[in-house]
Amino acid sequence: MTAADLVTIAPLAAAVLVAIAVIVVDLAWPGRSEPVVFVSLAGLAVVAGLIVVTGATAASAFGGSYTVDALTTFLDLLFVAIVGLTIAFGPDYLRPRDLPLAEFATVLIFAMCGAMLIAASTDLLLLFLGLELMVLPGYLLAGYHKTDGYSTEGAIKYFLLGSFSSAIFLFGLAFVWGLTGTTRVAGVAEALSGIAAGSAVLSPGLAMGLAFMTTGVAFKIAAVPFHYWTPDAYQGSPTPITGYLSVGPKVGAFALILRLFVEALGPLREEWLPVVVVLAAITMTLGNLVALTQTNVKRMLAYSSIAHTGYMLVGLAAYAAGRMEGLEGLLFYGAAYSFMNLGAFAVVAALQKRAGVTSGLDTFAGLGRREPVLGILMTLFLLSLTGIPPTAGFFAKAYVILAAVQAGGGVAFLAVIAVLNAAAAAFYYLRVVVYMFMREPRTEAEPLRHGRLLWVGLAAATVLTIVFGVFPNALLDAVGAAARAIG
Amino acid sequence: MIANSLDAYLILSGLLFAIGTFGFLARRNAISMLMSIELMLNAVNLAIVAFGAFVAGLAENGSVIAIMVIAVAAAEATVGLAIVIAIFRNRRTPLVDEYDAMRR
Amino acid sequence: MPSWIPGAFRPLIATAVLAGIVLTPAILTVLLWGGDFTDALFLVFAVTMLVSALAVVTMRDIIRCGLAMIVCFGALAGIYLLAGATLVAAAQVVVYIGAISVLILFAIMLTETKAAPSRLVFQTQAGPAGVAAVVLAIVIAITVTATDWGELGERLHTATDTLARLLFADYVLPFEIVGVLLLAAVIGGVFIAKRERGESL
Amino acid sequence: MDVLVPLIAILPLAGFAITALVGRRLDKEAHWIPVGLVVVAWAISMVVAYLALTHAEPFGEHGFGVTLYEWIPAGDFVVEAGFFVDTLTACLLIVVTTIGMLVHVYSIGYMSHDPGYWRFFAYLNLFMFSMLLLVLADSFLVVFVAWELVGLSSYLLIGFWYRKRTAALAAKKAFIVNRVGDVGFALGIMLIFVSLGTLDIRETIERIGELEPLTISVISLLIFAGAMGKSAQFPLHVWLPDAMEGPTPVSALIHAATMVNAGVYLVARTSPIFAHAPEALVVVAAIGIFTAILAASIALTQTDIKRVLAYSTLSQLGYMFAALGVGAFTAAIFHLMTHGFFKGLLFLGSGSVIHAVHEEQDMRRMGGLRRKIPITYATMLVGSLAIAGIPPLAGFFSKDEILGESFKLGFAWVWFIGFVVAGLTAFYMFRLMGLTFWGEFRGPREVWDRIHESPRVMTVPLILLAIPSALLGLYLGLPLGDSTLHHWLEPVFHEATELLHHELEPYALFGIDGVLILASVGVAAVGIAIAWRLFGVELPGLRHRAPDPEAVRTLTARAPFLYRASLNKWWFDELNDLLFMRIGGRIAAALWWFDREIVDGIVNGAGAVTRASGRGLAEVQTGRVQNYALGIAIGLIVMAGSYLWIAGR
Amino acid sequence: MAVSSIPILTIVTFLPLAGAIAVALLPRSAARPVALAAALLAWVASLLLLVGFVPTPVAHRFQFVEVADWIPLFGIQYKLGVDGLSVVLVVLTTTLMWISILASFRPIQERIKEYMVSFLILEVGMIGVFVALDTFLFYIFWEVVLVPMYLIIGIWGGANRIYATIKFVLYTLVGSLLMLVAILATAFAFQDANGGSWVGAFDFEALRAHAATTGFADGLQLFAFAAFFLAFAIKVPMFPFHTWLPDAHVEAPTAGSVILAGVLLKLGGYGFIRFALPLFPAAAQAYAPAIIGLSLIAIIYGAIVALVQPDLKKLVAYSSVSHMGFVTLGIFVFREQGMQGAILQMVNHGLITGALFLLVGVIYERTHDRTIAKMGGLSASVPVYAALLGFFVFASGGLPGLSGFVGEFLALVGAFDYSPAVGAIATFCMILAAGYLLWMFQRVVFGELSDFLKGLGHHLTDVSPIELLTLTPLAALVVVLGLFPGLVLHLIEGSVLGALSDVEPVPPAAIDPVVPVVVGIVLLAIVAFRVLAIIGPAAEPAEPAEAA
Repeated sequence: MTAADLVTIAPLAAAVLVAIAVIVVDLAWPGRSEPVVFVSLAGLAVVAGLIVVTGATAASAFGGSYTVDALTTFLDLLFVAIVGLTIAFGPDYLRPRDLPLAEFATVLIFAMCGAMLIAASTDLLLLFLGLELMVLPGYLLAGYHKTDGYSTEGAIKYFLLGSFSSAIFLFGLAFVWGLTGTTRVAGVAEALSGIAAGSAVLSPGLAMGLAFMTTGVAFKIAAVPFHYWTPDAYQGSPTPITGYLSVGPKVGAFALILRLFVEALGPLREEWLPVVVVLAAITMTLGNLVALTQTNVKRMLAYSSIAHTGYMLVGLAAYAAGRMEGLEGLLFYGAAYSFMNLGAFAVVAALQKRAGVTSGLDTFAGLGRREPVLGILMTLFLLSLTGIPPTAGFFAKAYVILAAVQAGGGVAFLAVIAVLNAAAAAFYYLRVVVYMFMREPRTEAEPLRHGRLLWVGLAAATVLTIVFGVFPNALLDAVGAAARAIG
Repeated sequence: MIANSLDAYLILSGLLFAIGTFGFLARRNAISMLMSIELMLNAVNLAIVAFGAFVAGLAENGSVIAIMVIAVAAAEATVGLAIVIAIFRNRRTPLVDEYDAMRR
Repeated sequence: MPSWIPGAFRPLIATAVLAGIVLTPAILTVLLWGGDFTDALFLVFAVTMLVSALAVVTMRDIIRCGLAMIVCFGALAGIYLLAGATLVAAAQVVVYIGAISVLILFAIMLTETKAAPSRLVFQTQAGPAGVAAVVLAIVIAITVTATDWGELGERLHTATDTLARLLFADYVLPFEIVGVLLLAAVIGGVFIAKRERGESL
Repeated sequence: MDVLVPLIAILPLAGFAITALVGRRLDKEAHWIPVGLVVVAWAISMVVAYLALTHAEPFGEHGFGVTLYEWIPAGDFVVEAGFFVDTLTACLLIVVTTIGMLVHVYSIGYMSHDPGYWRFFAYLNLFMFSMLLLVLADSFLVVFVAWELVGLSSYLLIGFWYRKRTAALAAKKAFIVNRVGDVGFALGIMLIFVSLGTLDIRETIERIGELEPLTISVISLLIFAGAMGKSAQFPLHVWLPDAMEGPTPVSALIHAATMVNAGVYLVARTSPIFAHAPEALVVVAAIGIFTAILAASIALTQTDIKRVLAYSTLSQLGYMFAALGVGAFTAAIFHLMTHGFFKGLLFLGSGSVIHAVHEEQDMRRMGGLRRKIPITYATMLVGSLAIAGIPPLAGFFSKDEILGESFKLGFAWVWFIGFVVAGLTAFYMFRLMGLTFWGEFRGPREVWDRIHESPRVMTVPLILLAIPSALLGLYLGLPLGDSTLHHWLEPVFHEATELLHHELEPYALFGIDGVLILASVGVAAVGIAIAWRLFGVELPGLRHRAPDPEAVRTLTARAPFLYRASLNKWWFDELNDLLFMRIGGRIAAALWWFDREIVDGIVNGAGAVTRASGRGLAEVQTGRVQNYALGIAIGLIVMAGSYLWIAGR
Repeated sequence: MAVSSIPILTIVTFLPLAGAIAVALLPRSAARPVALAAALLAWVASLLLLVGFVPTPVAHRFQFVEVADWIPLFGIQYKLGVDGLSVVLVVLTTTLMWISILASFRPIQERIKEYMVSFLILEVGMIGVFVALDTFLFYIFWEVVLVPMYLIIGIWGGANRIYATIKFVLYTLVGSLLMLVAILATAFAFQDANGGSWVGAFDFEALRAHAATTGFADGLQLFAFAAFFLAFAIKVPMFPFHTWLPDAHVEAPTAGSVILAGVLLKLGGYGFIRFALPLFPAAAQAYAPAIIGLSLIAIIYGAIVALVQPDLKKLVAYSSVSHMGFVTLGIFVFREQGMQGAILQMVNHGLITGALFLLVGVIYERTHDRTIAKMGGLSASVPVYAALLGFFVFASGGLPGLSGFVGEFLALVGAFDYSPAVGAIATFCMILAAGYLLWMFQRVVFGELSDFLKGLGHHLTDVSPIELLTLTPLAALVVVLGLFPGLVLHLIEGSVLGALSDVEPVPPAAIDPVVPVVVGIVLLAIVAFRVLAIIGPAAEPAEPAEAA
């Protein structure tokens, strides 16, 4: 370990320290949320600053197993933003339910460390460890409302299936490692390039390893048919955490895909392309179709997040078919999706501030009249999720579709499936709007007072959702650079 | 001979993995399922050690990775058992197939 | 086990049968195919491991399952030794048998209810599950045998000092990460598992 | 002249606009502006007509045109709104403005008690504008505009008493049936444009010879289709009798004297086109003469006084088309003019009668009115004699010219049918006279006591119309065979007549022509005589004769089918009802069902299938972890299989 | 002139947005006047545009062009510009907009702020569609239209509004999203052909130049045109994509219907002329016979179905299907007259149908009913209303002298030139139009006052001054454009030439579309007739026999 190595991993190290600091602060002032919020958010700001500083120069540390490049920087910032927003949305939901904020923030930041590690890893072992560090806190967060049957039920489903898939993933990883003889991403790619060049064949062992890894990763991103955990875990989890789960681990898993499939297994993309195409098609379709029938908004958003996985996979497929735009679109989609989906869940969480309020569609009846601002913001997020301009969601969708069209062939067909799905999706997103604006409220409950932090977070999500839709240039540059770093 | 062939180790690993899978799919008790997962992780470890033993240049790496996997398994077990205990408090049963309040 | 056998003999008979199952392949290999002692030992460990693994997933009494798992892990440690991974074998014994298994046994005790053992061991889908597992095993086996593993070196013994150097040089980052992972698991796990005030277990 | 000619049309338009906007406030004084403007327009058109007929500058031989502005400039489709006056136009102007003016005046009295007084005059002015635009327009498309506008005014006026359901229905029927013809006309216009690239009437006529004969025939028939609608020729004749639901002045002006002549005018105007397509002309003749006899046969038995006149109008229009069809264009226009006056007279007279007997139109409840309303009686007698073709009244000259020319131009069948119709005409007109004016009053006593002659504002127009009805033939139709009207219209019809190779035999009063005259006068006399025999007569100088209902009954019993057919108007209304209301309505309802259940059903079905499949797929989510895990395991196996397959490729 | 030196198009487009923001921020009581002021300002600005516009009979010449880089990475620009077609439609939009807002003053009492904001945003989208010269920008405006309309129908609509509005949105979205794919595919094809440079890939003028010179590949053209077609055909709407329209119209509030019919349906026609034809001429030519066939069906079918509608709004809605059939027919015969007629018909339909919806709204305001059967005798009690209704009914029926006629006739001339049979079938609609309109008019206006209306007593008042203020400008325009269609025709000459410059006026295809259409209609009628006979009696009793 050298000093340069330490500098390179400074953001990650800082994040770990922030996590520890939060728990320490909680020990110092037990049960107080303000210090926790302050330390965690300030810490995250520091982490973000460090990310920007270290990201200025591409670097590689720990013998090439840890890399800082444009992709790392982009993803790290995204993770910090996701976690920051989640922490902002947390207190309003947790406090009425007597749930502590400290453990929430700590565990969340640990999960962020995992995601950041994935983004920076160029080593199979580190990738696996990063994945575990990201998902294990996820299981805990899902069960965070430990006295609630739904929360724990979701958590145990998530945990059991997640561990199952981790084992599967690891089994595949072992085979690939055994066959390529190295854990370094670059080394794996080099070893496999012979197969891509046609000078060697894809051995059955490698194929099986690929299959196991694909399955494991598909599970993490909630691709059909490995998506079963998603609705139950999302519905059960405390709502701000659902918001986090729907974006954090998903984007993290996509980061894993970028490092693993795009970089390490990039030479084999001809082989995994057809699989991704099929996965994308059925993921989009099933997610949307089942979402149509949901009456619980959280569950509906869970299925919709499955569908969004499908759209992102379209970008991946386009990349595999030879278009860099696919990768850029995937990254753009990830960023846009993060903010709009977090925003949508934040509104759901805000409504559930009063303990006992369900996330059923009825909760939204007349919201546009009771709390117009929340109603309008929710409409904006839902429109963005639908893909209506001028929102980030629209541009993201257009981006992956453009890439798919460019890729041609079967991938272009995915573009058509994607837009038909988007049209179907409009039905269930707009149904929420129907409830908010076109139905009368069921109860004449007093409007809730929401915390300032929630408003700040919502404002941030809103601004980003709009800005990425109207002036996406900065984000475009960022995803372009990030994609070039690995493409 | 047998003990000297990579195939034997890997097949053994595969069998263990399959047994773990079966247990995971078939058992009702959450802890049984957890144990099945441990079996699967051990199967992976077996494969890793086998590769380390037989593929030139991987020996030490294999061992290190295997140890890491053991540590991960420990962490997983911690988390898993914590969740099992939490849900047991809520539901008073360790039988996972009765946790179906959320569906469709 | 048939009911006409007197209770006292039962453990004896079971042990004998198990020993037969475990030892027969080893003996047969040595005698018929000219295997050496390592082969025999490997087979003994392997069969023990598989049988106990099967026991883990099939036995009714979950405490026995846990004990079978300890046996299984022990056999596996033996295989690791045969494969020359001494340190892994040690870790297997310490971490798994020493820590995880005990943890699991504790959990079993905590969650055991009177009603549980009398109920069905298996899901209704045990049949399909078995088929899936068998297919999976077959697929893996066929794949493994069909794969050309390239230039295979001699079976090597891992030098522990090299390993230690690796662990603290090349693998320092993973090592640290594992530490963070365990820390996170513990912090979260404690929170989730700990009792709320006024709540019975 | 550039100002005067447009002014003829624009004055009534101004009258319409002003009355429509402020008429309500003027109440009973509302007539001054519209009537005044129409009188001015009449005066101007008289001047214009005089100048045009005397070929004075700027009219000359071939007329004078004035362009207002470019109406539709769509690439090479350019339509200019312009007016054109030649001798044919002049003839029409005389008829339209004169009768129009008289009807306006008459209406002051006739409508005086109606709450919609101002509205009526507004509509009348709108009609005058439309009709004058129609005869003055120099482009087919502008003619079409006017064509539809007269349809609109006719719609408004028929439906004037909108509270009456029958009136509203009749108005609608008139408009829609007219539209059927209009479609033909519109298609004709399109065909003209597509083939010639112009819609100017004169240019079209000049260049029509460039086209294929077939195209010309099609154009001719399409134009004739339009004419059939407006002039109510079979089978589009059904609207005209119903149109009698409108106020009587309207019937006189629109449905007797002017609008229904528009078709005749149009065919005459485009006579060179028809002359290039003789086959089309035969169709015109056939339909015309068939309508003539069909309508006459119906008129025999109708009891509503206005309906008799309406069918009579149909019949006379049929004559005109027959004349056009055989190539006797001048004769057609001649009859148009004379018919305009005497039929206008008859309608206004019938209006006076109806007014007198308190809005009763059924002749079975009239009789003996001669004594109560002498001026009306006298003028109507003139009209009846004129239409029956008794010399030297106007109708004699024009009808005789039609019949004579048909025969001489080789259309003996036309002549023969026309000859029969002449007899029928005389019969039903004197049936009408007998039932109305002679014999005993058959209505309620109290009505009889209060019957009195109409006010001067109504009787004066009657008298003024009676004069041309009696004398116009003498003025225009003499000398026989080389009449004034021939000289007037010679420049217009010269080309068509030349084309049809009609070397007119010299007129032979003491030859064939004289025989034909005798024949037609004879048949008219027979018709009148039979009418007198059956329905009575009370004329000075003749033996008074009482009606003979018994004879009527015997006669009708002898030919029950014919009688019923006539009485039921050959069941055309029933046929239309069946075709368009029952079957058409069913088809429309069926299509709507198709739209809701099939077209929209597919849309909703797609939605329903989508949601149902979503619901089905949601069933996979059982809530049980092991099921999920099994799914994942199966997915894993499939995944491994596909990768192995990919690897093995 | 000063008009050309300021970014007038941006001002026209975004003035309503400023208005929307102002309405949102100001108190509720200010919503009506501020919204009206914003709409009027936009209207005035658009009139300035009209004044400053120099009509030139030259193809593809845009004026007031504003260009700014927007997303340079893909060559996406903020590019606005107008030709005659755009100007006409922009002015139509702004005119109908203030009329609609004025017409909403009284009927809309609930959530007036949201309502006005929705309307003003709707206006932004609609104007934007007409002035965007960048395909991406065009698409964005296209979608922006969707949401406010969704809310307008869904919040302020009738009883079944949610079904209607969701149907509207989903239907439209299916088409437009496929269009997005086509836009992207086209851009990519352009980029590919230009050595990988995105510059101009979304620029309409660059794309058109490319289409005119090199041309897009046939396969792409066929796909992209089909996608554009679907989007536009749904908007127009063409048979068989029309079923959202009656529902949307029936449920929408009056002003919503006005805008829906007046402007939204025109987006489709505009799209065909502006984008589909110039960019994919070969495909347009290949598909033209089929589209002409569908147009014919729409014309006849819409009219026949309108005959039996029991609801005033539905009747007008189906008449829209029929009338818009003339638009597509006129466009796809590729004749100058046809195209000009189509454009004119769009304008006229906007004015006339807009007015008809306003009139239906007037009566609905008083009776809360639109069932034709319950009406009757309005002429006696509300004469001004009856007169206005009559005026617009005849205008809608294509009475010459009023604006409806010229457009329809020009479209028919184009169709006739293409194939006389096509022209004849389309012309036949004149009869049907007279049929359904007059039948409705007779039942509503003539006769004795119906019992239902009698029951309303003094609530049945004649048109109010505000209502008169909304209707008279439309009536005036209908008369003026009927007498002087040249006003519009001169403006659009260049656009028409532009749209037709790359397609050849082909003679009818080997299979005359008339044959399948006629056969289709007949078969369909027979089948439907049969099915109906089996499943039960006719849904609607036909009109009782005519006067004896």
